[in-house]
Amino acid sequence: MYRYVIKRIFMMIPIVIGVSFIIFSILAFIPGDPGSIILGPGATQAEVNELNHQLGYDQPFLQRYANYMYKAFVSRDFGISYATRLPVFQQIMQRLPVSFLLAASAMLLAIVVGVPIGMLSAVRQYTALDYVPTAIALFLASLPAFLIGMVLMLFFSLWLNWFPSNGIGSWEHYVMPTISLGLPYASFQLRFTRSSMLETIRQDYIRTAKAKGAPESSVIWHHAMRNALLPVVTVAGNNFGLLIGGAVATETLFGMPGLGTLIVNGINTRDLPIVMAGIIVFTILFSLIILLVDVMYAFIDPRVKARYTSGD
Amino acid sequence: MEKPILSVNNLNVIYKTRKFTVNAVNDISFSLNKKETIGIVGETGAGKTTTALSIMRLLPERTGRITGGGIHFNGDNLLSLTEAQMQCVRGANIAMIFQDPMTSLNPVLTVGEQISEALVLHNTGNRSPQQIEKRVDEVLTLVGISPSRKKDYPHQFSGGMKQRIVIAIALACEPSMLIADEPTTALDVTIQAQVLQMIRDLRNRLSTSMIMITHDLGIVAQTCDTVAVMYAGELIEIGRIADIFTGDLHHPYSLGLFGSIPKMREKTERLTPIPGLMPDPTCLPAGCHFSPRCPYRMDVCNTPAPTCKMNETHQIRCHLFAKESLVSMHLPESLKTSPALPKDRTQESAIEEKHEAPLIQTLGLKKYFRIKNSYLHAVDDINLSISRGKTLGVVGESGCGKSTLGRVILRLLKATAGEVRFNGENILGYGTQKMREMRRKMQIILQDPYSSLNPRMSVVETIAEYMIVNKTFKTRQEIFNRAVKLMDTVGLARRYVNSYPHELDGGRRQRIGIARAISLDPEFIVCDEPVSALDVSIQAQILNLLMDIQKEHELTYLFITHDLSVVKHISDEILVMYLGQCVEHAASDDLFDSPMHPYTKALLSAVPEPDLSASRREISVIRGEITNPIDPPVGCRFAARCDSCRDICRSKDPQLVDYGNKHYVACFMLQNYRVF
Amino acid sequence: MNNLPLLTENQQDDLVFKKESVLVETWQRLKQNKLAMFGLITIFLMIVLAFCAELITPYANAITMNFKQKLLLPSGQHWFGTDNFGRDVFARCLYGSRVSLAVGFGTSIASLLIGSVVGSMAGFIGGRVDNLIMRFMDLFSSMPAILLAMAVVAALGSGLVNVGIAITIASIPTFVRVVRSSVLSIADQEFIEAARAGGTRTPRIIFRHVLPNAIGPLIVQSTMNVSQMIIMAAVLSFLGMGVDPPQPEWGALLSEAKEFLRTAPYLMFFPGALICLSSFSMNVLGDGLRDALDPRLRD
Amino acid sequence: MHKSVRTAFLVIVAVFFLSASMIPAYSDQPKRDSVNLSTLASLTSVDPHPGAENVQDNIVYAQVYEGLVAQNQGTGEYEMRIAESYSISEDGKTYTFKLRPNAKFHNGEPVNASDVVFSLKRVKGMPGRSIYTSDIDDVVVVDDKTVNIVMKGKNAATLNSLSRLMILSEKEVTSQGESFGTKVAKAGTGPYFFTEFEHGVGWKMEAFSDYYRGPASIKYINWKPISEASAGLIAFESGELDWYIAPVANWSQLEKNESINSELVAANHISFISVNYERGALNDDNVRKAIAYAISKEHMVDGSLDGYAVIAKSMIRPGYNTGAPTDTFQYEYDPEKAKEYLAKSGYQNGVDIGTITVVAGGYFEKMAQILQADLAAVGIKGTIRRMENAASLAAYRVQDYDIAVTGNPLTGDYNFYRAMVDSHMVGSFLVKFEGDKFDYKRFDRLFEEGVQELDPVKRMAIYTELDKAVMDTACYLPMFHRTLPLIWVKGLSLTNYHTNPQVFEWKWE
Repeated sequence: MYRYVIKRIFMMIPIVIGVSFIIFSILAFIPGDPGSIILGPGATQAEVNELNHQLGYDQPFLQRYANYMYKAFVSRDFGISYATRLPVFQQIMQRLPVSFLLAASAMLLAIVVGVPIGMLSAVRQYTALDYVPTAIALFLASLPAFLIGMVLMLFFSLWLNWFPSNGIGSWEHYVMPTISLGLPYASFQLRFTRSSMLETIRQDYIRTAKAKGAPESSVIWHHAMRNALLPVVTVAGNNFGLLIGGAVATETLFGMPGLGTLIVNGINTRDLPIVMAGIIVFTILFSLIILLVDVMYAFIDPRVKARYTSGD
Repeated sequence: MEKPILSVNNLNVIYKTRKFTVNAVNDISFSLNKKETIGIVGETGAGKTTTALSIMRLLPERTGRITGGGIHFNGDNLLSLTEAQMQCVRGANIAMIFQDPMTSLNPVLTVGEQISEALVLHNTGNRSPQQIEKRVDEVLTLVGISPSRKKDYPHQFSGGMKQRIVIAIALACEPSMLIADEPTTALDVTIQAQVLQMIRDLRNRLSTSMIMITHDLGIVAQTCDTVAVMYAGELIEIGRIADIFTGDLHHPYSLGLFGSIPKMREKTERLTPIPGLMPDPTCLPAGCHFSPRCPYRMDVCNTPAPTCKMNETHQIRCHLFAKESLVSMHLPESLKTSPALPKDRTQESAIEEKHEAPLIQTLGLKKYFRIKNSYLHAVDDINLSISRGKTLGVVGESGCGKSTLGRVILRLLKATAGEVRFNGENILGYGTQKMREMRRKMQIILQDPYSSLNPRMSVVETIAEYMIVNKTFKTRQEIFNRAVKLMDTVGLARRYVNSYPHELDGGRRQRIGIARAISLDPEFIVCDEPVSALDVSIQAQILNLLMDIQKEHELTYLFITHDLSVVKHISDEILVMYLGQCVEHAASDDLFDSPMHPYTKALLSAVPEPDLSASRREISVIRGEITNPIDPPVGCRFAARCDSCRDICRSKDPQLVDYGNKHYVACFMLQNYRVF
Repeated sequence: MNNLPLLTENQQDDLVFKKESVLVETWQRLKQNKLAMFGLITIFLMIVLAFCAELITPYANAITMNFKQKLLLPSGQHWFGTDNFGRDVFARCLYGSRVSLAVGFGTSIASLLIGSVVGSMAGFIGGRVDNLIMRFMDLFSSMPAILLAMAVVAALGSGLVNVGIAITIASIPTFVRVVRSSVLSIADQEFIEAARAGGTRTPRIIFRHVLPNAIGPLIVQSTMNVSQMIIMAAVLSFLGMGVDPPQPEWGALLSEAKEFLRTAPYLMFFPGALICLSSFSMNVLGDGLRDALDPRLRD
Repeated sequence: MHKSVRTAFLVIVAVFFLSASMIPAYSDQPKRDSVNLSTLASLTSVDPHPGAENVQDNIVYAQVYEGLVAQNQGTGEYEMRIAESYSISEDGKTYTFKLRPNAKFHNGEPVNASDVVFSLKRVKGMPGRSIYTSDIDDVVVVDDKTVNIVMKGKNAATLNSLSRLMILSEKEVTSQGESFGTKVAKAGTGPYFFTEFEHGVGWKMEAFSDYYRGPASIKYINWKPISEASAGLIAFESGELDWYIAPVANWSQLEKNESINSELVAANHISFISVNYERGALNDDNVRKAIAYAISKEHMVDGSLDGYAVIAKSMIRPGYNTGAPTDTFQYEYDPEKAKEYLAKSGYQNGVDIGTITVVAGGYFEKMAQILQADLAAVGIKGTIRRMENAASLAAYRVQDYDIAVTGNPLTGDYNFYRAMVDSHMVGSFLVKFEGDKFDYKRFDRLFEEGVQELDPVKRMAIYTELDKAVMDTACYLPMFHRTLPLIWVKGLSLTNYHTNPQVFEWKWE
């Protein structure tokens, strides 16, 4: 098991290198050089060139990439933000908790709402308890999160004045972003749980359990649920990773200083160190979450555990 | 008379979906006495499992519905019990074993948990947790599994062991009745023998009544007291085992079933299959459902058949045996035979010694699969040769490498070492172009008629595909015309030309596969379990077809199968494989008459035969299960399971030795008995 | 008893080799799913309206400014009201549907095509090629699609085509995965082996035997993808990285309406409803298609 | 099995709360001694001269930092800040500033002449501020409280320049070294000092008790960035903010709202169109004039800011800016005349002038759309090209545009218009006057004359001539000066309504 985890951590290295290279290449296409961005319109071209030289921006692409990676991973220096002059790493670490908390609460909402209702829908297939939640879920899945956010803002901030509309001061600040981000994912979790559960209750071992004389509740909660949750856990883990970086629009709308907005601002202001480091940190985090999910999976499913320990 | 433990009276079950309604079980009645076993036999779709599920009241909730009749268990009508009451009956009084042990255990719970669950649910004796634990140990011991493994998860057990656990769960609460739904169908023949023997022993020791659902008449003969034959939802014949296997009056369908099975102990040139197919359950023929396939069809057969009592225990549901028919017409003589009694063996045909060079020959053929850092020896040094027009049968349990062998010979898999000679030329050395031409001469018929046809291609397209690829004809019309002729050859009605595979049943699909295989006029065909997925009546049709085509086109077959009776029927010579190696190779009759290798012997004795005399024989059940030949150690690979294994078997590889009459065996133990 | 009874089944009909797809059957099943049919009809109507937009109202209405008619409420003259430039919102929504649907369908088709080729290569050739392709896809899927798309738009510049390219890149990995897994499951089936045994060359196996069978999950994936792409394009527009003005696009309309959330909320309502309706339609259609294609429901 | 599910659940909940505790909690101050304000973008640095000048940051710095003098945002007059008085030498080159004896930095140190020298020399090295520092020749300490600023020549804009250059504590800045700007520092002299600064999240200020004008009435200021104007308005309405510059789209509603204070305020800002005369058809004077006549400034004001802006007659807002000409307006909206010019240029059948480059989002994008529509009406075709702000800066620097729609905040003196016109100036130009096409040397000369002319009336005459000449090129087309709806809560009393808040002057009633 440990060997498996260590192996997986080593496997993250090529991923991080690859992702950083892709992003570095894409960013290299972005028009605008750091010098003229930092110095603004008032600076001379000579000053701009000088700064670009200082930043190593006049070097060939591959050399710049190699320098960046060397600094980032050997001396753990992700550089200084062009826009704020703050160390990039520090800024990211400041913002990570916000995104993490938003993603975690949205995920929690998605799980708390989606999974039980999905289970219920599957168990009561072809009844109103199935049709109504499924239809609502399909509807919610068709809404962009920011649209939900706009409507929530209108109702709960403007008209009812229940929740603050902006910033991250207190737990109340998280209520609306959580809902607007969580609802589409809840609907996704619901649909996924439902189909996973439907798949599970068709399995032979469910029939075996029934033939044992187990009552329906025991069949569902004891036998079916844990098996049905296996894929649900994986998908939730995947989504959790994506939510952290994917909540860009929600973070923007609610003015939350998260990793998403940081990277988006970085893209907008050509703050390349921020974008690079942001996406690298995100990738590592994402891989770690996936690993965590996989390890968790092993504790739920003995077959998977056996596969890990055998070193596959 | 003793009160039966279970009586099913006029049971009717329908499956209702939005589109159609299926009469899955139609007015069946039978009863089961204490300590008795009733076998329910029939082909796919006969309603056997539905009957069992009705007794358990476990029919699919939304679709399945019991529309009439009664099921009395120990005097209680099960159909009038509430769901909660029924839950007390299930597991405690009636237990059920399902077909596929691979999927009937919950993968995330330990086997101990799964066994104790039943005990906790039906804890009538107020057992303490310790007592329950003790009982789990007991039950596991009972089914031959060490109690120390109760903390293990299902995936840590092999198929046979899993089925033992399923049986342990069923028997944990000592139910008075056990329903076994095809309990051994998914298992290899040697494991099947082990499990069957165990079921028999436990039934006798625990005095359990049992319903044995199976399609295998051999299993019925070995385990049952009473037999019920079902066809299209109806019970068409029921009787004591002696009535069915040795009596002289039979329903035409039962007779057909017996006729379809290749016999182990006799040489039959042709099987006598039941013509036609099972009717579509959504539109059953009026009257007797079997009448469209019945050779004795009468006008009266389009009215429902009456149940006729032949004697105290034997009932047949057929117009032929109705009083008026019996009076008015002469009962066909063929219906009065007793099908299962061995006939005198027809005179053995001496093996013709042709001195022709073999068409197919392999020399030291090896195929290893790399699995991480070790090698799986799927095919390990196989030498065989097949003469033109002959059939070599390859038998062995699953995982013995027989399918791999077929594919390596056809170069569908790359051989690791050795030669495959076709007409004396080593085709393994051929280049791409030459091999493509070679491909026309060698074909394969695959096992699964469902996955062996491209579901997006119509029948005619499928058959024409090889000809299009190989450009045998100039125009597409010519190719299609030839495809239609091939359909005639394999007995496939022309109206199916534009059908898609999923619209056809397994038998017809297999005919498509055969038509495709012979479309390029090959000389050699590898038949990879071509009939194992088919019901017996269809199996017989396909076997006959294969033999007819062989004769007509002078084809050479490599016939791969795990079914010994089939291989006996079709092969001239037989090669027995075990873990990638050949353990015995002899002429078909020779091998069956005097098997020499301990494995062959065990294999032969493990087959349950639809024959009462044979079934009463002492069966030597082989120990253990087949494993993976991953980096196998030196020595006989069968040693671990062999009763007469000695030290030499573990230290040296046995070589194939001719014991006369080209009967090759690889076993050290025989060398003492060498005749010359 | 006759030996080969089926030989007698032959009827000497005139044989016509017709080409009929099993998709017909799928269609039959789909027809019974009311929700899916609702989706199909809705999306069909939307496409028809988008195509025939000129017949309903000229494009000029969507871009001509009229400052005397700013921010009018919906009325008989302006069904969806007018925006802050006095442009007819109905016309903008109508012509916007061209862009939004084109982005949704275009990117899905593009990712379908690229995903099919790459995915079937990975699945069918296997080994190193497979490993290489899949690791490469892993890279793309370990960054959030929206950030990737934004970076690409930032690099290429805004505009319809670039937005299309960006979200196509972001959605290709999913397609590759879907195609690969269904190709793997098909490549495992015996008819592929049968084709090989008949001497069929690899390209023909892929195009004649593998892909037609992989099409089911692909259709479902593409349908669902259309809805995701419409939403993604809307999000990009919302973040100011969408198509260039004055070209109307639903997300851009929403983004413009955001400012008038309180003074003219109907500006948000119509494009919002259209995004929702089109995406919902594609979702239910996809769901229905999945059910209709599900082999377990067959026979 | 239930156990593991429960454990998983607990883990999720625990993670949730743990991460919640990682967020610094913002407890609300008692309402009456604090105000909550917001900016559209996060404060980039605590250092008032971090790099390029940034309007949003200046709003914040105005509370914390001061120069020797300050310009009254409402009247345009100069007021003494750190300096208590000043005198000009005979030749008009040397300015002698007397520092207030009671002026102190937030860290308690008195303001000395050496701090002034340090601050001004520090800024002089910064490329982004050269426009203010380029005319300063030297800064000399006379005594502890006296400092001489030597200009390169006579300079009418000296005070304005100095009002833009903040005086920092030498000790504080040098002790923080490289990291100055990234964390709270007590380097200013203004009425408030930073107590917290978290980039992207918010920053806080507290009134400086030793402030030489007396401590501010409102003790605390809490700031946070809200990038969406509509979100900011919602935040204001739900009581999270006390003062806000609302989006103009909502003015009609806000105006009627009795429960808040509201005022429409003119901003010192110009929105304009610049035409790259070196590109294709735009090189033709008649085409540029056609464009100038084709644009309706009414449409611009109406369509992009809902009518809430003042039509610009010059690139510099008159009245407020020292020396700005009052009226040099040349091009009246006249599509017919535009068509005539177009016909004169030979493009009577229309012309494609390429792209209209604009920064994505905001009212500039709307202006571009209106421009496109107005041009289309006379047969000139332009395609809108949206860019991110940073990319547009880079594009403008290398003159990579055909027509650009943009805007500039203005400083308080006409002299700084040089940055856009004077060919001697450094940095990027939207329109770079060079070559033989225009007599740009005349522009340069007039700027030189203007800044050296200390008599306001003569100065105005020079600038009027200059402005006419520049307008004549039809390369810069001024559109409007924005007016902004200022809203603030009841009970908060403002003495000055301009767009840069001076919280020092505010108080709760």
